[in-house]
Amino acid sequence: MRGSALGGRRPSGGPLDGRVPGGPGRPRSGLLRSRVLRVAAALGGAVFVLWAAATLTFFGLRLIPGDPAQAVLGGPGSQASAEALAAVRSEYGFDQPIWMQYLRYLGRLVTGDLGSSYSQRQSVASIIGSQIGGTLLLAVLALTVAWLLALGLAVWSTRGGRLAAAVGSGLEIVAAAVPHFWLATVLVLVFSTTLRWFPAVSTDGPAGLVLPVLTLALPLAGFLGQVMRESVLDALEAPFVLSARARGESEAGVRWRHVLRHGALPGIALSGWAFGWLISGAVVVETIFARPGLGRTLLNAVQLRDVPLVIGVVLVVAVGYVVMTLLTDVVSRIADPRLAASRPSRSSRPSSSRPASAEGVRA
Amino acid sequence: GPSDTPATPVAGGTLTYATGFGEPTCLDPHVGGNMPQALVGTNVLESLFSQDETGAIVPWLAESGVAADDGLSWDVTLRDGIAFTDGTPMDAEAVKANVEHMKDPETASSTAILALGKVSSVDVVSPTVARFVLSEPDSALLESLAQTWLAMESPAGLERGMEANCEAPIGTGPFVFSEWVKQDHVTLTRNDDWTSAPAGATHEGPAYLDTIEWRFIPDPATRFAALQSGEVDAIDEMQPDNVVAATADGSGLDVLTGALPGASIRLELNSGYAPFDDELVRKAFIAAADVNPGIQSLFFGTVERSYSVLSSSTPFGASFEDDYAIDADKANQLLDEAGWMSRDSEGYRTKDGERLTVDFPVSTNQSIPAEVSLFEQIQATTKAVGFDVELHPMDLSSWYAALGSWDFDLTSAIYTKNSPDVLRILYDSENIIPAPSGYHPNNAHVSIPELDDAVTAAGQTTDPDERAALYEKAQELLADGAYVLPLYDHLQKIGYGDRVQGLSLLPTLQIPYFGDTWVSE
Amino acid sequence: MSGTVGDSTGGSTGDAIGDSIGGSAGEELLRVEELLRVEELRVGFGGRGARRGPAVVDGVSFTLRAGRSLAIVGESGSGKSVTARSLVGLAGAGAWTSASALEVVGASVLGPVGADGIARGLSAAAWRKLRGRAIGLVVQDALVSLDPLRPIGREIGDALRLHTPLSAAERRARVLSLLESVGMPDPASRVHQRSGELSGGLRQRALIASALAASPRLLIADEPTTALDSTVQAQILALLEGVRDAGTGLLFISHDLAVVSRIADDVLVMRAGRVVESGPVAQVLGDPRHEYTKALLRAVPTGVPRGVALSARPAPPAPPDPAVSGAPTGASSSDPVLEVTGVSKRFGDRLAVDDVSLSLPAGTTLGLVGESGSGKTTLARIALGLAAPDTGAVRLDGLPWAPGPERDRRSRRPLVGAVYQDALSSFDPRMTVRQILADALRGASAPRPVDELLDDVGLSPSLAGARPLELSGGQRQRVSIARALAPSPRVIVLDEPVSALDVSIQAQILDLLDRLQREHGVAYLFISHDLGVVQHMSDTLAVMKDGRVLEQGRASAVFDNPAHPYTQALLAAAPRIGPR
Amino acid sequence: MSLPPVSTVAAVATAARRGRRMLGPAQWVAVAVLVLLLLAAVAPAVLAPGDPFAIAPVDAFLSPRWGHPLGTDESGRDIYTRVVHGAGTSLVIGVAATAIGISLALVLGLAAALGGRVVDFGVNRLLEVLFAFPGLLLALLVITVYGPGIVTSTIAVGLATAPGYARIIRAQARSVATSPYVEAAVVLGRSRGRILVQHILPNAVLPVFVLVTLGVGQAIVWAAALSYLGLGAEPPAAEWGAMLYAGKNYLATAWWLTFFPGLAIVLAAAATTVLGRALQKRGAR
Ligand SMILES: Nc1ncnc2c1ncn2[C@@H]1O[C@H](COP(=O)(O)OP(=O)(O)OP(=O)(O)O)[C@@H](O)[C@H]1O
Ligand SMILES: Nc1ncnc2c1ncn2[C@@H]1O[C@H](COP(=O)(O)OP(=O)(O)OP(=O)(O)O)[C@@H](O)[C@H]1O
Ligand SMILES: [Mg+2]
Ligand SMILES: [Mg+2]
Ligand code: NI
Repeated sequence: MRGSALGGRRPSGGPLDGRVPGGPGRPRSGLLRSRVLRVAAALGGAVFVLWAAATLTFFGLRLIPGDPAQAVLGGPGSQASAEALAAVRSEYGFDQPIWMQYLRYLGRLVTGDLGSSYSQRQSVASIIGSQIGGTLLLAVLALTVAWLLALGLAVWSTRGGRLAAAVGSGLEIVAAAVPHFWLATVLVLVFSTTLRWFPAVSTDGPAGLVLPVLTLALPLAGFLGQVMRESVLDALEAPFVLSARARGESEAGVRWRHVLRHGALPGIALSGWAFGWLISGAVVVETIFARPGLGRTLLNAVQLRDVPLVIGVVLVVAVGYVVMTLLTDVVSRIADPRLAASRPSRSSRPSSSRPASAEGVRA
Repeated sequence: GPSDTPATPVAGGTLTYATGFGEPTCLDPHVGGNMPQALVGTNVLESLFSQDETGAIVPWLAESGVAADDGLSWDVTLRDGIAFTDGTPMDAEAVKANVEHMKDPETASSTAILALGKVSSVDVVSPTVARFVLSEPDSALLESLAQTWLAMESPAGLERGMEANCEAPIGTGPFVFSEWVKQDHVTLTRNDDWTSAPAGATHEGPAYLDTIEWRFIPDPATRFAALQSGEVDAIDEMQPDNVVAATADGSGLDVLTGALPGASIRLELNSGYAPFDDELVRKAFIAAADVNPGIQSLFFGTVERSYSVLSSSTPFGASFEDDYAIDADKANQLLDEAGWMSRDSEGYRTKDGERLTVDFPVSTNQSIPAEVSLFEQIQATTKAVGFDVELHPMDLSSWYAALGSWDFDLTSAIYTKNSPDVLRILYDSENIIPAPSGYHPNNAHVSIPELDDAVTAAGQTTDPDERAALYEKAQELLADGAYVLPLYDHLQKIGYGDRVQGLSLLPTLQIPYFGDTWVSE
Repeated sequence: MSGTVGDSTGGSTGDAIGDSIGGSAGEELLRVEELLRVEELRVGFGGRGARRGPAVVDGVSFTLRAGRSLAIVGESGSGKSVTARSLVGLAGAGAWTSASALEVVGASVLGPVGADGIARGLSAAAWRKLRGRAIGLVVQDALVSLDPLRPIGREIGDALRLHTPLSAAERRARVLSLLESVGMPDPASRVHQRSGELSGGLRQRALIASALAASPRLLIADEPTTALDSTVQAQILALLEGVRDAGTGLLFISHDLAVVSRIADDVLVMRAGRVVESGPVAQVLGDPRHEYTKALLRAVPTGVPRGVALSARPAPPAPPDPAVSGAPTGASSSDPVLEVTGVSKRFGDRLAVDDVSLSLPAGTTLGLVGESGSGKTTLARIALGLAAPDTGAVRLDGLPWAPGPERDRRSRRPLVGAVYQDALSSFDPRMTVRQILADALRGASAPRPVDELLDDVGLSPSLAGARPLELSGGQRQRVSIARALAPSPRVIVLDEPVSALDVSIQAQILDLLDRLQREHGVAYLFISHDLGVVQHMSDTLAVMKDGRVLEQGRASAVFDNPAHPYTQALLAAAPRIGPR
Repeated sequence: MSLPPVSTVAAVATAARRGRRMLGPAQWVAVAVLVLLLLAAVAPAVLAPGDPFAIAPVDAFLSPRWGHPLGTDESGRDIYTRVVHGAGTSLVIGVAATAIGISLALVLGLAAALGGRVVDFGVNRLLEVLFAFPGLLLALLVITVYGPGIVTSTIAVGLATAPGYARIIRAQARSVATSPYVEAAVVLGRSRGRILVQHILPNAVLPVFVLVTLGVGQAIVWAAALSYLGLGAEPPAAEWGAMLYAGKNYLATAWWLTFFPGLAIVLAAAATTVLGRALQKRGAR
């Protein structure tokens, strides 16, 4: 009994029954209004996230023992005089109650002023400005490479054949289990120290980027690959693939024209998450490969108790995450009209093909 | 290694140097004052004096320094005709401006301000004579002035304000700061008008190198890999196994070694608090902490065990090998004697139900990995007699915080200073009292009036014999009281590839000196 | 050669293609040409050589000529789809195929035959030449058979790209004309839409257009109307008839005898992989020989009067003419047990239920029909007190029921039961049948043993330990009914209770419901989109469209004399078994 | 840092529905690895009778050989013994961190799913914020505030992974809460509390145990990352990440110091993942 028991002869509801909000028949003005509302809600949410991230960091860093004035005066172990400390305290307002400091900080933040770094005697904005490029380059390249690797492996290893499938999913699981710091050292040992193909110290030149990008991309590809493989397998079993084959489409055509897109969908949906993951990874990778970047800045700033710099980096990362999430949302909706169609409301209806949304869990 | 056949120096080329000391937050060593600043600054900013291999003071920007009979003032005569790279003359006015800059609380100097603690002002006697007026005699003044942290900077440059001066301080040296890409590199370019080579330089006149690219590679393995692959020409802070690899035949690399002046690498036992407030316990610990086999294996024979608190490159060091003999039976006996008689289920000694715990905060920033491994071995060997040494690796801020609040029993701290006066800084009871920031150099909590007197007197006299006697006395007191466990010299190890020629260490602080360096193709 | 196929789709065909397939036969010849010849087709899955898996299609033979339509009917799993897919070499992964003859448009597609007697099939490339070009296949799940990520224009154009030398611009033009020919409104804007943006009927049209794009001589349509509303179904059938009449051979697969009787010339009845009966449609459906065919026909509820068992035996011959009107059963005009008055419910800017009033007398069945999205389920949920109406009220047994807090309803919950289309998902997956029923019995006024309940719905007590997942669809629905029955309710709301079931299982369930009503005097609110089922089950009937009840009254009255034009159209569209 | 996101889990569930064989060779290997790990954790002395802390400076840096199958480290300690004895620490960290993360996530996720619109809104915003916060930073902050060590790094990893789990649990609980069988229970007249206890909690929470299995591997990896930054286990603990941290300096000369602990991490993480997925397949229909 295939089909009849579970799916039903007459599947109803879900994306299948042709009732598409925003489709023909829906008034345009309502559509526009809902779109405006959605954008407004997204922006409001983003602002909230930024505020909360800044607030959390601000108070979180206050929990750390140690005198912020000291961080200003040459950092740990400084032998700054009492006068110097007092001067700094009043200059930076450390002598005021914490909530006053918080409000002051927030006030400046609203005007776009991130303050100036305690340890680097430079405006936080300019430090971030000089560091962000490298990290973004790294993150974007790693994401792209991870994507291509994952998709390539998913598509290749689902060609049929148990061996390919086993190798494919095995590689993915192992890749996802590899700690990137270990991977980095192994890659350096093999490709830099032994083979001397790529430099151990990363530069923005193509050769210098290979190892750090691989370090970040391989584990990520493992995660993405696991999801993409399922999506590819789903697509391969989907009736539309049968339909395409019945049309005379070749195996390559099926993969290229149909399966690939479906495999890519969860990759798109996960890019926001992947971005956060990459930033965490950048902390380690930038240290090992001696690359300038936000990750290393963050690690140093935390260790030096450089509060403005930490908050600055956190904010930038949060903005990046928010932008990335909005972007993936938009791209996902463009790539997959089913997402736009599926109502976020409750649905007790069974549906035989659910879009790869990041929300739907059936365990 | 590099060929020993003397080659003719060639001008031009770039040398890439990768440091593991970290990136300065400000290139002006007056501000704060730490090793990273001194390293990158020495080839740009020059000092009034320098030192030779024996530690003797030799002139540099100054021709001479003469103390008044009462020791309360020093007349420093400057070399004529030297100018900063911005054209400002390097004269007595400049010296005065520099000292005032270092002593200004706004500058937030920590190293220079300590060194100038006894200097109350500088008088301009003539354009070439600056008079340092002191509040009390200071035999270490010229040594202090030889340090890069007290280097001379263009007064015009200082006036630009801290932010600008931090970016590119202006000196008289063979190179100038031309670019600083944060977290990546600092570029030094040649000063074609340079005339002030230090004593011991092999040539006069401009340096050979066009540029030095000064990079920051914190990870030691990466740093060495970069040296091996030729991405960089020279690195510092080499790991012991890398030193072995680099000195091996056919490696294409060589290593330049020098002992950093000041205190040796040592463990300080916090005698201010239990359990090390009991001399018996301190002695037991030192009798049990077997470090020699570890130093051998962890450092592959690249360092030697030291029995002196002072570095071998610092004059007046005294060795008391017998005080550090390993004897587990003696250690056990001492502990019994001290009342730590029972042992708990894990074999640690207890007294009144309390375990014999020794808190050991370790700065992952100051202690290299091999050192941390050595500490682990100390932990293991002292465990045999019942010590529970707890290692706490910490970042620099937390470590200073732990030290500042005396929240430790054992620690290892670096102190680099080109003078035996380091003994006063580290062990004078006055330095138990923390600075406003909480920093106190006397981590062992040593409070011995005799020792205080000895180091103070030694700091005031200029008679070498008298100084030697006083410093030996101080060191003997430290050894007898088991306040410190000296381990080995703090070595500066510069690895470099064979295209680098004429590299040397400036003896003052054992900092690589590039005035004579060239690269062959 | 003239565009035989092209005519059917109203566009201009690429003649070159037709030539290369059919040779240079004349039109007359072509009409009778044998497009398909299948002899002793056997297909199975898994295994190799001697240890190959059992055949799921076992000795099927038939031929199909141009301009004719052959229907394959049979219950779920009888091998209809596998047969169809084997004809294009797409039986499925791990499938083996053997046949004594398998010819498509005059050429054998068996390929080399191995030592084990199993045909290796054509090479992949050779198959690709046939697929889409000689045979168009409309695969079974029409609603998900177009790539949801690609515009339908591309999907349709693919067949042209693969099989014609047309340029991109020519392909675009051809796609438009194809869409127009399958009756797609406003093709120019539709080509850019993706399948998710189309209704089920439009998707099916697009899918048919893509199968017809390269002008194949043979079209296989696998259950092309199953998921569609009856009005839409009628349109699609008309479209397929047009295609056939234009000279294309049509292999039509369905489980619905009524649909088959309308479109097929010949019919093949399959059961468990074998053909049990075949012949001209009038003969097979009008005068079935095989017991299985008879049972199938008997199970069709359309026109079978209220109270007449569908699965009972011995069977009366299937009524050739469904003019018999349903006779009302007993327990007719008592007080309404469920009363819905002026109920409306809005979701966003869509009025799902619009001022509906219904009344369900005790012990009777109120049938609710309407096409997809007309608000049936929403109304059912309101009646069950699961959704609060925006306006209006529901009374149960004369007392207020909804709206109101759930707390107030709880004590009277045993009075109402519910049965859903998807029985499986209505069971907690962790519970066994016994646990489910025991739990349902807990609140009952007159508790009974679980076994008795099982017996009541015709299930063996041995199934009590099973989990719902391990049951068949019909068994699950019985458990669901047993659960609804457990607290001895006065009303059971049944939302499409048989839509997911095969016709013979459906017959058993309908008979069961009928019996239970007689024995327990329970009233049914019976929801279905299937007119035949509703007609068979209902005493009174309500017809819904766009949230409104257009017409309600005694079932027989509504069926005999539909007042509202929509009801008339609905009745007209419903296929019936009988001569075309 | 965070665990694989919701859709990985969702996708794995899809794989489950596909109904492949549950225990293939890969799964058996995973089971074998985990059994060994568990044995190593419970009774390390059975597998490695030596003392993981016994130093022998003369035997430092021995390459793998008879007597020291995985070589010795910089203090002459036997790496095999340390890897075996480290299994317990690493597993405890992994399990404890995951347990912390999931307990927190259960509270948040269930509150969001079942606690009405306002709570749901609040929790969702909170989760968004935590997601926008790099997980490693969260861990760094926790560690700088409370000092490095196994306990703090375990808590840090737990905290950093909680938002991810919370999302999954919320989605799971919501889908259960709105499922037809819960509706069927309402129709049967069951009270909210009873439905919660009888249907929602078991069905929403049971699959979470599979998540634990999937999460343990990642928690081990992230805890090791913290150790690698010098923020995790304190010496001389035989924790794998800390062993990597100590050994990384000798990479060029003594690869075995880093290779084997790293391999142990990869094996443990991969094995738990494989097993978690197998369990998930079984749990799903
Ligand atoms: N790819 C496959 N692998 C294994 N078995 C299959 C496969 N496809 C179909 N079957 C089996 O073959 C038998 C016939 O299936 P088929 O799909 O032809 O039935 P059907 O008559 O089309 O049923 P329905 O009316 O439900 O579509 C079923 O028992 C089914 O389980
Ligand atoms: N929870 C909901 N949120 C928003 N809209 C809904 C919801 N439930 C139903 N609708 C809309 O209300 C309308 C009526 O839906 P309903 O499910 O009652 O129809 P139906 O007649 O049962 O259809 P079908 O035959 O497909 O089951 C549809 O347009 C549907 O999209
Ligand atoms: Mg079928
Ligand atoms: Mg419905
Ligand atoms: Ni994370």
